[in-house]
Amino acid sequence: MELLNVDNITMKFGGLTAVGNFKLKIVPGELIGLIGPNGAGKTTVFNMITGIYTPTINKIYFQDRDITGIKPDKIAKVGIARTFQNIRLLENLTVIDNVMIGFHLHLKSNLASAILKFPNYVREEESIYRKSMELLEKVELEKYELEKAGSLPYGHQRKLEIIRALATGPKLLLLDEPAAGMNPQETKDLMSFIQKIQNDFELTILLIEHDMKVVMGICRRILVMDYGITIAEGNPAEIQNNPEVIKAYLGVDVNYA
Amino acid sequence: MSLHLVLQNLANGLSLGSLYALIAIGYTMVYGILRLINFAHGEIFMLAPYFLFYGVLIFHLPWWTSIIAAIALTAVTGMLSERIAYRPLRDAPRISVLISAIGVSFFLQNLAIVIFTGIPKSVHRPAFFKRLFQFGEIRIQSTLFASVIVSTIFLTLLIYIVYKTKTGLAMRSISTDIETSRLMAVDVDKTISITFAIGSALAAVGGILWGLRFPQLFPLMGMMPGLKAFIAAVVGGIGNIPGAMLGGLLLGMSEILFVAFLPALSGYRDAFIFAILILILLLKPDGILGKNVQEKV
Amino acid sequence: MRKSLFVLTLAILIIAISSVSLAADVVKFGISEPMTGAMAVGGVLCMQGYELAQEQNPTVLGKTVELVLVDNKSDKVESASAVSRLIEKEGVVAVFVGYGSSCAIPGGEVANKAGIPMLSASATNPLVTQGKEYVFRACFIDPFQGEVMARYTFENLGIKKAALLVDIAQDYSVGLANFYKNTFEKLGGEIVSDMKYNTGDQDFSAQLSQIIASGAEALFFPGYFGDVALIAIQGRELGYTGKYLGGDTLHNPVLIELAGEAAEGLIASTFFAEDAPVIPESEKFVKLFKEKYNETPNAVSILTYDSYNLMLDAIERAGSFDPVAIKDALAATKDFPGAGGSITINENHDAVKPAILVKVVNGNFAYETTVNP
Amino acid sequence: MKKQNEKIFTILALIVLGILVYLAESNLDPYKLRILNLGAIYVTLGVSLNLIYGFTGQFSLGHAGFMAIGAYVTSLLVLPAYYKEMIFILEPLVWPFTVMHTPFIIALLLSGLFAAIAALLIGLPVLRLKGDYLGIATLGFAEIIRIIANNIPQITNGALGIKGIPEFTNLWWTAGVAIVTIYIIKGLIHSSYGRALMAIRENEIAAEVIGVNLTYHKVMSFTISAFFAGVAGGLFACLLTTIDPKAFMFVMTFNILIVVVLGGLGSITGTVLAAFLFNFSLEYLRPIEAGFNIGPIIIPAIPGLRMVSFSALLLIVILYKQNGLMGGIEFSWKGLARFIRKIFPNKKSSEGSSI
Repeated sequence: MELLNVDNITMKFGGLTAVGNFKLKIVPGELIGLIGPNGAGKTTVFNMITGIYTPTINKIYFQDRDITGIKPDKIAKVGIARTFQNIRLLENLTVIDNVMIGFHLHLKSNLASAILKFPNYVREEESIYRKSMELLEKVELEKYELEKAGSLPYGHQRKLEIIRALATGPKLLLLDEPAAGMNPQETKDLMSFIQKIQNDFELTILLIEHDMKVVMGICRRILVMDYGITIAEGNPAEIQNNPEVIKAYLGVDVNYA
Repeated sequence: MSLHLVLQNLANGLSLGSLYALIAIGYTMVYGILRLINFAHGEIFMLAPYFLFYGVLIFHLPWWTSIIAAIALTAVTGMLSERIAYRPLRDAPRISVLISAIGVSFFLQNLAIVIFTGIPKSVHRPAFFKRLFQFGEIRIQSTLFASVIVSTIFLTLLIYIVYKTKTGLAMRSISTDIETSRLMAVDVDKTISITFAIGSALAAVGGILWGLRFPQLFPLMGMMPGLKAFIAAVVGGIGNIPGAMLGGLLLGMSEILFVAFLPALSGYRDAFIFAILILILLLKPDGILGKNVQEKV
Repeated sequence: MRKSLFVLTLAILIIAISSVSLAADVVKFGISEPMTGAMAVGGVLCMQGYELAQEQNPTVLGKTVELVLVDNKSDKVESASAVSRLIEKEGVVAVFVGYGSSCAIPGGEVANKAGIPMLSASATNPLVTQGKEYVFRACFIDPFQGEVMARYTFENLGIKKAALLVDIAQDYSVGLANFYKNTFEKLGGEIVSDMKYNTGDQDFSAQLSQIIASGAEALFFPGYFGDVALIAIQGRELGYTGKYLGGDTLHNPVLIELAGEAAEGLIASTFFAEDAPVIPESEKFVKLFKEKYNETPNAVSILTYDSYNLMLDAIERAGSFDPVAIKDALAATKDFPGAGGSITINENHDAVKPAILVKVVNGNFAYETTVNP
Repeated sequence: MKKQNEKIFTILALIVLGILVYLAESNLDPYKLRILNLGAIYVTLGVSLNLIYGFTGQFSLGHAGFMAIGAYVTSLLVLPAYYKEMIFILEPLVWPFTVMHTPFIIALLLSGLFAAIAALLIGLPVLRLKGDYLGIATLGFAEIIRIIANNIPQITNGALGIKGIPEFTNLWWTAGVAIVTIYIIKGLIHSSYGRALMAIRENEIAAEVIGVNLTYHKVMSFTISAFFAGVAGGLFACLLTTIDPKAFMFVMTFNILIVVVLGGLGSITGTVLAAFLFNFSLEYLRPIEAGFNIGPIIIPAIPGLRMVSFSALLLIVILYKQNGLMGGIEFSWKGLARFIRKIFPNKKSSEGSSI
């Protein structure tokens, strides 16, 4: 059984087709790369999967459940988490708050017990705090616990955003250009980090990335998009040799040698 | 309802609506560029007819000189208010600017009370503006023609300025992104000053015509027209100049027709306007002519 | 520049707060009137009367009367604070809230609770004095006024169809219109159109078109004179040819100035008319008023003038500044010779006085008739 | 500083406050008490508006409307029956309002409840709107509430308003309600739900993607905010003893907004300070327009000057303190301790260990 089944969806903005007939099936445990030039429609795919946009035509299924047109928070609840191309942290909140907020959707205590600090809530909050600190330790951000998230260096912000996504307890994680703006060493660390969390959290990951080193390095399966449609699919070697891909993409602006 | 009553009410609505439209155009310009609800717009509007009144009555200026002086003075007041109360807050949180605008509004209102006293003053209208045009049983004030003509002229003029001149280009660029505009060597401060001058001049023209239509001045006279003009601007699509005009006409018309068709509910007149506003916001949040801007994710 | 502005503001503040004058042998009368806000003109008129009266009779029981004015901004919250301030901070022996029932009612609540006598010159709403031991008024009340105007419309003018245009946000307007309507319908007349507006509205074309279409021969509009002036002008512009009728707030020269020709023929009930046949005190007042202000006296000023003198008289009759004694003296007032007619306080603490009707003729208010209670 | 100690300090502070309230109630004149009461009511109003605007980031301009609902509910519930008969001179009060009567505290709670219900009904559709649009829509609702109050004399007595409301409000009530409000709203903010609210303020899309249900949290915040506005309205009615629709014009909302922004968005401490400052300065500026002498120069009384100076002051503060008096910083015992140590650096070691 596949975890995610994107069934031939199309997204139109006015007369413009941003994504056309996009198909994708992911089985649990996969790490899939989604590449393509700027404006190819990759982020739009993410936005449809996470409920920010509703596809104009056809449906998306998660664990055989139709999740088309469901609000983003409900989608987070069923187990899909994501990061953003332009990092969207809660900049004026502390680093620890940014992680703890990820646990909010699983909160069992009701509003009254949270306001009045009943023991059940206090216990839950403490456990959320512990779990959040553990997550922070994983990316070595625990010493920034009480800093404002917006004041962190860029690379740390990226990691924090991933950690926050993990806090929601996802089965599927969508990463939108996690390596953007990183230097080669950071990128390398990131690659091993992504593989590590995939193992540790038993995640399935869908990854948009411009840095070919990352995609070719860690993804077994890669999808290439251009002008809203999928032009190729296959393993790294197949993609590298696909003439369609080379024409549309690799030849244009990327040198990954 | 008899036909002539319907027609009379349509004329009434047009008359009120065209005045709303004029004020709304100025409102929408300032909002479109600064994203600032300029609560002081109504007070700027109130000052103009006072200036006119004092020009004619105290300084014995001829009407036309006085009108021009009043518009100029009001435009300067508008620019000054921007210079003093909004410019220093360019990088501050938007709410601070809004509070500053409320402060300017309170300040001008009370300054007017101190200077002009709270006692209403009558406007001595030139003969032309007292004239009535009668078509059968329907009576139309001359101000209706004046305001329709004037607002059409200004609408055209503004569209020309915004879309065909360099200043207009600068305005449009600031309205999209103030930071980038700075980088592109747009003189942001100057352009905003000009915008305020134009917006305030429009408020002045609206205020003067208002004073001629409703010949009475009092320091609080700008409050409700200011709020209505803002509603008109929102209904029409804020930042959109033809939209403001349309919104103003629509608002004036619906106010009048509401009372005309439901006289028993005349006490709910303003409530009806707010209900329309909320309904339009819910159905078409960007107003009737507004562009639907989707947030980039 | 900014710094100096800051310092200047601060300096003004400090000076303002520290300049408190103190004098012995002074007794304070507290006045809370609308000096700003929607009813500002009323406050100015009130002050003319108080000040003239104070000039004429500056002492009581050997002490000099000092008038302490606090602006209530035409606002009821401010009015309560203002009266509270007068009583607690200024230590006044009597309170005057002359203009506007909406300010006199909360002011009266505070004065009554504090046990300081309050006298309102021209607040006509029945609720001003109702159930308040310490609150009195020097004028008649709205039910009487409304009845007088309705009778006048039906009986004297012979009008059977009347319209109402009511300021729904003003208690005065709503109340008076209601009393007018009740009497008018009881007499057999018909209210053909009952329209509403809000204080500060400037466009009345829709309501007026409706009223004209309803065939009303008289329009009763008991609002504040600013709004009424606009209604009168717009009504004539839209072709209304019937009568304009209103209450005491309209008896104000500013109304005629604002409405111009449109005010011609308007009839209002009021407390006093310059050319009405009344007692010698009136003549004296008119002469003094004209000397001091170079204006025709108005009904509000004469009532505040009277209320000051009535308070003085009550204190003298009481023989002390004890609030209880003053209150009792006020309650016992009988045939006090006021400039605006003799005043007798009834068991409800309201003045029993005739109503006088005035009509605008050639840009001036002219005496029309007197209606006795 | 340990949590335990903080609790002790807070309890001590409350006791001190209680003593102060007692002293104020027994020594101050009604005029000063009125100002203090208004200040405390503004604390409740300001803190509740801060919840929806400062913490949740939703620009609501509807507070005056919720206050109005609260004020009318309380008035109708505590007004003595003979007064109900006496003041409704236009149209008699309709059943069941004629017979309803509850103690003050129940009336206050019901005031909050009714305001909250109104907020729920209004919030569900309009909280989808953003920014200024939300502001103008909520302002519209508040005005509609006020206009309706004008038009249903059989319940509200129309423009005549309700008079003779028993003067239940005193400092115990106003300060008590203010403290309960602060306690509950602070409790909310410092909880997982509060984090969700702040997440919405910071970035709606991010919040939603992390699983924060926008509608639920926005409406919850709006409703709680309105609840306290309603309670404050009830206190307000029983302080003034007379209310009418005019008291709840949108200027009232602006005043509360000014308090919140002056104090600093998202700072409860700032709101508390600003609430009192606002009411004090309004009162203490009064002498400005009464006329005074500077040496030989006599300044005549100029009505309106007070509000001119007030708005000038407001402008100056907002221009110099763009982030409000507290700039979003919150009072805490820890912060106070740091502050004291900064002022008395020599005592640092001993103070540090004892606090």
